[in-house]
Amino acid sequence: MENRKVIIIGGGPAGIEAAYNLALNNCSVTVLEKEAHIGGNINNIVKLFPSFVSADEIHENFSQKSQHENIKLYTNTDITQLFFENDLWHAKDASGETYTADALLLSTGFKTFDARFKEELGYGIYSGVITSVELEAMFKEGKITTPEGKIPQRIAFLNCVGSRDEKVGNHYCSRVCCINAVKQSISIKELLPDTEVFCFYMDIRMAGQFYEELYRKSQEKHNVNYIRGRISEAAATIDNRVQIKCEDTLNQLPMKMTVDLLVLMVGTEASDGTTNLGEQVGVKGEYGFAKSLNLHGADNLTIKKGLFLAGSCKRPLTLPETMADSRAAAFEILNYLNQN
Amino acid sequence: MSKYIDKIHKDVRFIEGLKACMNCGVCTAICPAAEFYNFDPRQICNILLEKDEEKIEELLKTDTIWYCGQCMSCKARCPRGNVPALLIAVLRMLSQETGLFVESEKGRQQYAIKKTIGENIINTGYCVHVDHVNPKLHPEQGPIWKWYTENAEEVADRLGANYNKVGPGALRKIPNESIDEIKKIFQITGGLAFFDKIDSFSEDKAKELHFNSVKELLNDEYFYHVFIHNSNNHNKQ
Amino acid sequence: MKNWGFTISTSRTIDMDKADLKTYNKITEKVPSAKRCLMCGACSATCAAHNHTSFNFRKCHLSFRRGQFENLAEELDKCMLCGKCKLVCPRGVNTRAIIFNMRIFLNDLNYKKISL
Amino acid sequence: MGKQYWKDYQKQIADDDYFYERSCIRQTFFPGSETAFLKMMREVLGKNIVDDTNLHTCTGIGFYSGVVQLDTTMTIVARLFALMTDSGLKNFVPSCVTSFGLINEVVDIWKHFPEELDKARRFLKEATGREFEIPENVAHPSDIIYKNRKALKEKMKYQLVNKKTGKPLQVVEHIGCHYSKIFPDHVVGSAEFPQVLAGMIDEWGGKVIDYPERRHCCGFGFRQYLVMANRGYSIANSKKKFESMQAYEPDFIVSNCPGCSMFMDKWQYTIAEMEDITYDKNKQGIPVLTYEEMAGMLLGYNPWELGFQLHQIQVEPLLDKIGIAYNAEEKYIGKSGMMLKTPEKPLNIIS
Repeated sequence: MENRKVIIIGGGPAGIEAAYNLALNNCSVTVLEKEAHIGGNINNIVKLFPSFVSADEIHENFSQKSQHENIKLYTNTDITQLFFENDLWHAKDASGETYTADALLLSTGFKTFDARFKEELGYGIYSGVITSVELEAMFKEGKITTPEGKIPQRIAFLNCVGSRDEKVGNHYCSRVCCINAVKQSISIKELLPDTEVFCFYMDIRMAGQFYEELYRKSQEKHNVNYIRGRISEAAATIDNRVQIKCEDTLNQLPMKMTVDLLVLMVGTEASDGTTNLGEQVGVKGEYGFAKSLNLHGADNLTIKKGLFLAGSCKRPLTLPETMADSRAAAFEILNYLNQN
Repeated sequence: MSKYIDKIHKDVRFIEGLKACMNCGVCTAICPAAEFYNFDPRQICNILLEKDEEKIEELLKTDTIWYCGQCMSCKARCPRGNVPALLIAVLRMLSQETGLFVESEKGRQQYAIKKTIGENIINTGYCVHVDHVNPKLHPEQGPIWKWYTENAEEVADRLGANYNKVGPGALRKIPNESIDEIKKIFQITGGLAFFDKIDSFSEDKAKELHFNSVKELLNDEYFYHVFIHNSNNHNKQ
Repeated sequence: MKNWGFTISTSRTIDMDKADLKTYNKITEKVPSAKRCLMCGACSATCAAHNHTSFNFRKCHLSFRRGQFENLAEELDKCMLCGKCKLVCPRGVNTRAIIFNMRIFLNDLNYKKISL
Repeated sequence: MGKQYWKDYQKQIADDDYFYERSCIRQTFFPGSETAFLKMMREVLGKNIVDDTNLHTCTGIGFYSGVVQLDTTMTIVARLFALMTDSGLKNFVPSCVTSFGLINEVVDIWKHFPEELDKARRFLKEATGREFEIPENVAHPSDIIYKNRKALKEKMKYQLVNKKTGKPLQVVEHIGCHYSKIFPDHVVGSAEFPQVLAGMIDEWGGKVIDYPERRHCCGFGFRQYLVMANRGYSIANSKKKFESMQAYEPDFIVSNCPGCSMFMDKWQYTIAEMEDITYDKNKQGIPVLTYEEMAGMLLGYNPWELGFQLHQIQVEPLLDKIGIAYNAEEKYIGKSGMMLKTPEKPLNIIS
């Protein structure tokens, strides 16, 4: 295993999938995870779209992979500094500990948009306005309630919060929110069949296998209402419900309604780790995501020798895309190690 | 040859006000005009993006561009940084320059605004002054307003004003030299010629509609017509 | 009565708290495929009546969904029931049946109004 | 209220030496407010503020109703700046919210399109021979009061507290679209939650009501109010706000913009007379104050010198609530001391 040492920053799906594939190929892999547990954003999810497979199952699978004998996992390890010296990559954590390897994979992933920046939507101000992440936490508890602890009669989802929005500096589409809203609205209807669910959108982007089918099912089987219009403003009513306004664009008329919960489908942004480390090593691209050498052909490589990228640190990706990308990254790393 | 598009595209307010629109409707959602008029600022953006001369001409002739209240609520919200209200301002100017404003009920009202606000500015240096808000034309101002206009100097000066007198203070008479400079500015920048355009197109329209249009406001039938007439046909699609 | 020269304008906003959203269920009970309509407008694009009149099936369907029944019967009268819309619908919605059922409901509504 | 990101950002407001630009609407409908502001600035805060004889309109109302062209308006604004420059001042203080919006808009256009600035300079020179500097700082009077809210509080005789119950008064604040919506970075607070009035209310003992239509326009709409046939739009928008705030039982409304203050006062009267609807329990209407009137009232200025007698919705019930003494008999006295004939009473609203 001489000269086959790899450091992976980030123990989410991208990091673990790459680590496992490198380990299978006789590399000595060090995974550095800043949190106490591996799994990254998977930890915040109950069921996965479009299959409704339990996220726990996926997590368990990652857990097993991470236990491969060629993988050394360090949790609670926050890497603050990266540098390339004597043909080796060095990663230094907050306590000063340094890890060294022949190649380095950045799989630092994404974070969700901080909805407080969209003040007109009242997140952090009105308790009836929540994010899709908080709704997922309610699914974990198995109980969907209003801030007063009541069963919500009416729930609205709003897509593109923090995505496709010049005002917050994110022009791009986060790609996963549309299908996530479909998934979450079905989950609500399964728990609370009498609750009315409205989903506000500009475009429904069902660009994945079985996505369109799921969208159709949400309409036919679960009576989810889709309204084409972006919510412009949310405000609390005197009984602490949420008044929302939009244009019913297909009807060309303004629309308002009061709901018990407004769920903001928060978009994905580069995680702080992605932005900070990307900047340090000169691969920070647009919106703080890490920039690969060439989208068409060298998407796991960077301008830096021995530095590789995998997963949603590059751009918003779904879980299957992330995992496929990680396997591709592992392959690129093996090529690199073999050549050097 | 482009009749309207080149002119529109040269206006700084157009350059600032329209990038590309994704039809999300956040502008219409909170537009005070969209709620009470058959008005959809989102579609104004679409028509301008289409660059269709005929559609633009149609727009310049209709009530649509006169519904906006210029509150700029749309500016604060657009996720693409567009400002439908600025586009409306550009279209309104073009509609008046080309005389198409007299083709619509709401457009014809520009004559009344020019006769009141427009002339107030060049003659007195105020857009609005106590003496301009005639209770007959403003019944909604109520009995206290009427009382105030009847006792304007006594009431206003008790509040520290300098009602129609020289020297600083609220409601003072603006010095002639300042009025002359204002007029000169209007003349040089084309403001007076613009007023003349509004007048002359309106006078032609008044003739066509058989109204007498005279210089004295209170005897001007056409003024009253455009000021009061409402077909009540403005909130249906 | 004082002459103010104007009256207070009435709102055009669809108020979903007050709108009749239940009646649409009567359509979906009869025509379950209505639920999967995408509002893509293929029906209106191909519609002969739409090309010559203000008739817009997609919009009529949406108005009904939102409980806006005013003037809807007159609009629906413009449909010639040729069924071309049904042929082009990418989701196989039985558009023709939706029109039939909307008409039946609206006739009932008119009948009730007259008999009151 | 939750965490607010605007707190990291604070608007620059000049400290002293202001050039005051009077507002057509404010001096017409609330002349006492402008007087009170200058008095507070000079007598309470000891600031230098110039009230120039040669001031004139910014053309804002004509501009936004489409009868004045951009070139003309920019040159008129340039003349106002020339007056400021001649006074040796750099801090411009427009009393009107529409002026505030317009001035910022013109300066912004000049920043993005320098050829427009050159044109304005050329036009002004040609028309008047004058030259000008762009102000270093543009602040609305409410910004300055906000900045000095603590210093003013020290001199205040009253607080926004119900004397009988000891509880804070419930206050509706209305910001004025052209203050916050055109350039959110020129706002104290954010476009969505401007703090300029809320900060005064909080500091002076009151409680701000956050009602659903708080951010909605009053409905002035320039040409929509100016032409009689269009006033249904204006009143309908104000009505929408009243209906939304009613359940919160506001003690009074305070507005940043003189137009909004006037409309919200007058429309309550009109709605009462048209439909016999009032939005308070006592059929008296909800008093509407300008922020200068609110500050002046708490400083103990004579209500009849602030101009409360010009309000269609009577302010006395509010004065009584706070416990402010006033002489009812002096309400309708003129400058000369003469007792004026009292105004007529409306039918459906107690006055």
